[in-house]
Amino acid sequence: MRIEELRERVCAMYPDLCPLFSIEFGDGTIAVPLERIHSALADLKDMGFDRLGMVTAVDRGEDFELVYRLQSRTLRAGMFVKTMVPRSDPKIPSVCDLWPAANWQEREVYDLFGVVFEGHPDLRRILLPDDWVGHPLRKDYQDERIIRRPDYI
Amino acid sequence: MATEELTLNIGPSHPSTHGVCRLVVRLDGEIVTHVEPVIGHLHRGIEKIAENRTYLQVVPLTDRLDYVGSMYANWAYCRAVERLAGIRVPERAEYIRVIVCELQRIASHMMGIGSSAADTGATSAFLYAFDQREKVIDLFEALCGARLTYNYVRPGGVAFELPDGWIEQCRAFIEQHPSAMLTIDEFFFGNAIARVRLKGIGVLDADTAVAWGVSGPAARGSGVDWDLRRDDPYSVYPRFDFDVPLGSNGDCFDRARIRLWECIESCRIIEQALDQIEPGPIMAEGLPRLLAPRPGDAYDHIESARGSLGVYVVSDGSPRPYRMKVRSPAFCNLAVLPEIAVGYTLSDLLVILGSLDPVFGEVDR
Amino acid sequence: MTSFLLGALWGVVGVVVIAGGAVIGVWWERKVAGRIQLRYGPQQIGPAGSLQMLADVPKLLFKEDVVPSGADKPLFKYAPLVVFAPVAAAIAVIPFAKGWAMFDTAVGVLFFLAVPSIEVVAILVAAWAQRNTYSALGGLRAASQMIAYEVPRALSVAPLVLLAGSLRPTDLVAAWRWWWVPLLALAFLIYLISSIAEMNRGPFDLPEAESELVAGYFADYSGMRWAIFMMAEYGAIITTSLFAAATFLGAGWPFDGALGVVALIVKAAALVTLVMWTKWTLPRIRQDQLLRFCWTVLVPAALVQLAIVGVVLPWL
Amino acid sequence: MAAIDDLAKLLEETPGGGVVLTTLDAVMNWARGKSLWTFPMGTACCAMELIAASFSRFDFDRHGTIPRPDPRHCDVMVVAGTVTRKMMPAVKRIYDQMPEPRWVIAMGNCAVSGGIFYYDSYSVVRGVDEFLPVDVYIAGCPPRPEALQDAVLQLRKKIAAQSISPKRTRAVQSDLAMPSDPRKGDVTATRADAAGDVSEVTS
Repeated sequence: MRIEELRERVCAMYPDLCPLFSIEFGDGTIAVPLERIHSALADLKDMGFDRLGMVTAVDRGEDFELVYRLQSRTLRAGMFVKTMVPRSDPKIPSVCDLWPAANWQEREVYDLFGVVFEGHPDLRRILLPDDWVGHPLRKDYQDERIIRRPDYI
Repeated sequence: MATEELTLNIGPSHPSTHGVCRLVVRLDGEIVTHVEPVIGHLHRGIEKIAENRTYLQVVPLTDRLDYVGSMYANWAYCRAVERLAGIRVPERAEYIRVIVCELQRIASHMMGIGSSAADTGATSAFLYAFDQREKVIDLFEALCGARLTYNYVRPGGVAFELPDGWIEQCRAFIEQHPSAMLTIDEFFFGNAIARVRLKGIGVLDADTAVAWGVSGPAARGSGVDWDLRRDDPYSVYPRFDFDVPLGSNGDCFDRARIRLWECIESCRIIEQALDQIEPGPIMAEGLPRLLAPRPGDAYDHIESARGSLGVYVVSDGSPRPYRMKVRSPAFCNLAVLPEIAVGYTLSDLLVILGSLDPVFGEVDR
Repeated sequence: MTSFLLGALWGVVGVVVIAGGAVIGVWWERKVAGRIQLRYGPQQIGPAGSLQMLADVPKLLFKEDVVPSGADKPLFKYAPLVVFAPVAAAIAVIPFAKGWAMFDTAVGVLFFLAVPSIEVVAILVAAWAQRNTYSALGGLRAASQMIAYEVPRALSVAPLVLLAGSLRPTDLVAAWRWWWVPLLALAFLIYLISSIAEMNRGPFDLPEAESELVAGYFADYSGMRWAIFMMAEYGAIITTSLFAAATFLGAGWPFDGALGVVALIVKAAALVTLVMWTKWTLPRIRQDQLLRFCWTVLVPAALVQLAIVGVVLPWL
Repeated sequence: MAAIDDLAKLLEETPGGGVVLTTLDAVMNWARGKSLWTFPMGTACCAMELIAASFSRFDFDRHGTIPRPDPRHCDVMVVAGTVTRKMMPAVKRIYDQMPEPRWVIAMGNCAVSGGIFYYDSYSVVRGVDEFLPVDVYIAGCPPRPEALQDAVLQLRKKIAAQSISPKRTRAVQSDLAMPSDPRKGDVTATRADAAGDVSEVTS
């Protein structure tokens, strides 16, 4: 399915979010407000996006940008769903109930960014040891064990 | 009969965890009642390191992700960067990428089949498979000088031109490879003990596979007809004629044997690519010495030997990626292990783990 | 007194033969495995690496003797000896030539079947004494498997006893005729399979399965104590093969005297090679399948063979 | 280790025992060098080359070097690959499980120094010599199996200069100025805070 077609279908479903649907670098992206993220993802799943490709986060300073990559076998398309989570209170509903695949992915985001997924069945650190302090992929992560690379360029 | 459960810790260094995975297993007799994979023993923070490297300097890091199939991570990363920076890759480079990645698929699957064999105790079959892998590695060594970490696919093309005589060497390899595969098929998959060890073990049904995001041979063994080379075609794959082998039962036997057929299909693709390849440049022209794409984010995925390997790159306009995330298929495939291993015996558990073919460089990143 | 001294002498000879055979066996296994796996195996010491064990044995002898702190120390220390002794004892009744065995007794066949079974006790003790989950699992596997396979093993030897009309191994050799081989082919096969399972060799090496239990029942043994386990394993292969060569394959046939002993050893060596070949070719079977195979295939087949011999016997 | 220690002590105390001790040393060092069983502590990429080393093409069994999955049966631990902070206790523990005499080969840049992950990584231990006494270092990312072969030969040379008597080992090693294990004495002391020390020194 082409991206434009996808945009039409998404716009038909969410007329108010249509302006937030952007096409960049050949991929469709919809930015959803935090409070509607779970219902939007559930609707998209019903639309045919049966695979949750990945869940990740990007540290955007004041906020964390949560990025969901959806993939559909029936529509033969992929798209992003993004939402902003405030850094001061990083809480977002878990989508484990929609795709079990989110289980480990959300644990990873929790581990590396400290975003808390509410309703997650087993939210623990996954990659780092349980007693690790801090969330290393945050831009402000401090660790005296890191040796900074001298800047050559 | 009610018996006390036994908690057994497997790993992180165990002969058949294929790396540094730890499994905390609860056993009732020899039956697994609960299994929890503990990963992260090889978490090296590649995603964080990438934030302090230039776009070109990240390529060697991606080699170390999936160390059984380094070319894939190279390629997936380069595709994401090319998408972000709007680079058009010359056709010859695309062909070379397809050829090396299909060779890499063979090399990687040899490891997958071999370790499935080793898990069931057929060490010799592992050595036969590895012999084929060594032949592929010879080809790579002729190409880029490295046996394992190639750093060959670069943003904009590939690093080196094919050396003289390489195409003939490659043809010689793909000519003997299918028959070698059939020998392994007969020797290992035809064996009665291997059949009873693998058939009906670790059954993963198609719906569970999709819901858990399982991809690659692990999903195709369950009959999930999903192969990015065909369903989300990239590079020059639409020009080739090839089949996607599918399993039906979703057990260890199907998962392992599909890899074998995929190798034979890969030979077909390589043969066609070698026929079609034409002289030309191997690197995009006019590339700046220091890539600094405009702000934005791009994701691209390819079908690696383990499934759909995606790389997500965020740029803030500086010469370094603002964020790089690898959607690693092995990570998602491994997550399904607790679902499919319960109810089988301890011996089966390790076979099931092996049939998912995780590579911990990629799982932990 | 003289008989006691003679017994002691034979005991020493038996142990030396088994230990020496085990040392050669380990080298031979590495060469056989290498041959199967497209490689060479040991090469550096002696012709074709045949003296490799000259390096391995002193090294193991002088390794640190680790006793885990949680282990049951006396049991841990003496279990290897108990593993080795019955295997070495079994060689006493093997008829090396017509009418000659170290210990030619009227119940030799029973002795040969019964004495090595003591090993299972030793293995269980060793596995339990280590206080290690892997070895405990391995020990339990070993116990169930070795006890189960006693049955087809004993049944497979029964037709021989019927045909010869005696339990004395030398009588078996004397009574042997070439047509026993086709008649007892099934029994021979059952004997081989159940012996392989009995001595925990691949494809039935579940108790020490490398890919599952790391090293199974000897996981925590190091140095010489572990070497004794290995020696017992190879000793079991050798005695089993010697016994099979002597009784099923007619000992020194077609030769007599010294040449006959050579023929026996060649036959036994061929069987040892077959056992190793099996291990390095086949995948490992699972525990439940192993036991099911024993009770549903091997035992009925052995009974069928016994019945055939019983039917044929009156016409002989 | 008890038997051999007693033997060494006895020989040292006996007049003329030194001759026997020297001969015994020669025999033992030869035997130990020719029969180096490896524990394949493969953690990352180098593990592939470690596997290749014992397989058909490179066949380490030719040198009497075979991989054993059980640390109790091994003489030399080949740490092949990156060791992270989460993995470090496991590696240390497996090393502790190996019986004396034991050696360590650090295979690959990650095991030597952290390699490509030296800078900017928050979880990588910068070299296994932070917590293990390494005998031979092999550079390369990853080193070829031939390099591992060379490491085994180098280790043989090093073993040839050892003695079953601890006193003599020290004397021999200081005479020959062999690259000896730098932190053998204070393994426990370095383990906990080594990581912090190194980063302070280098940064």
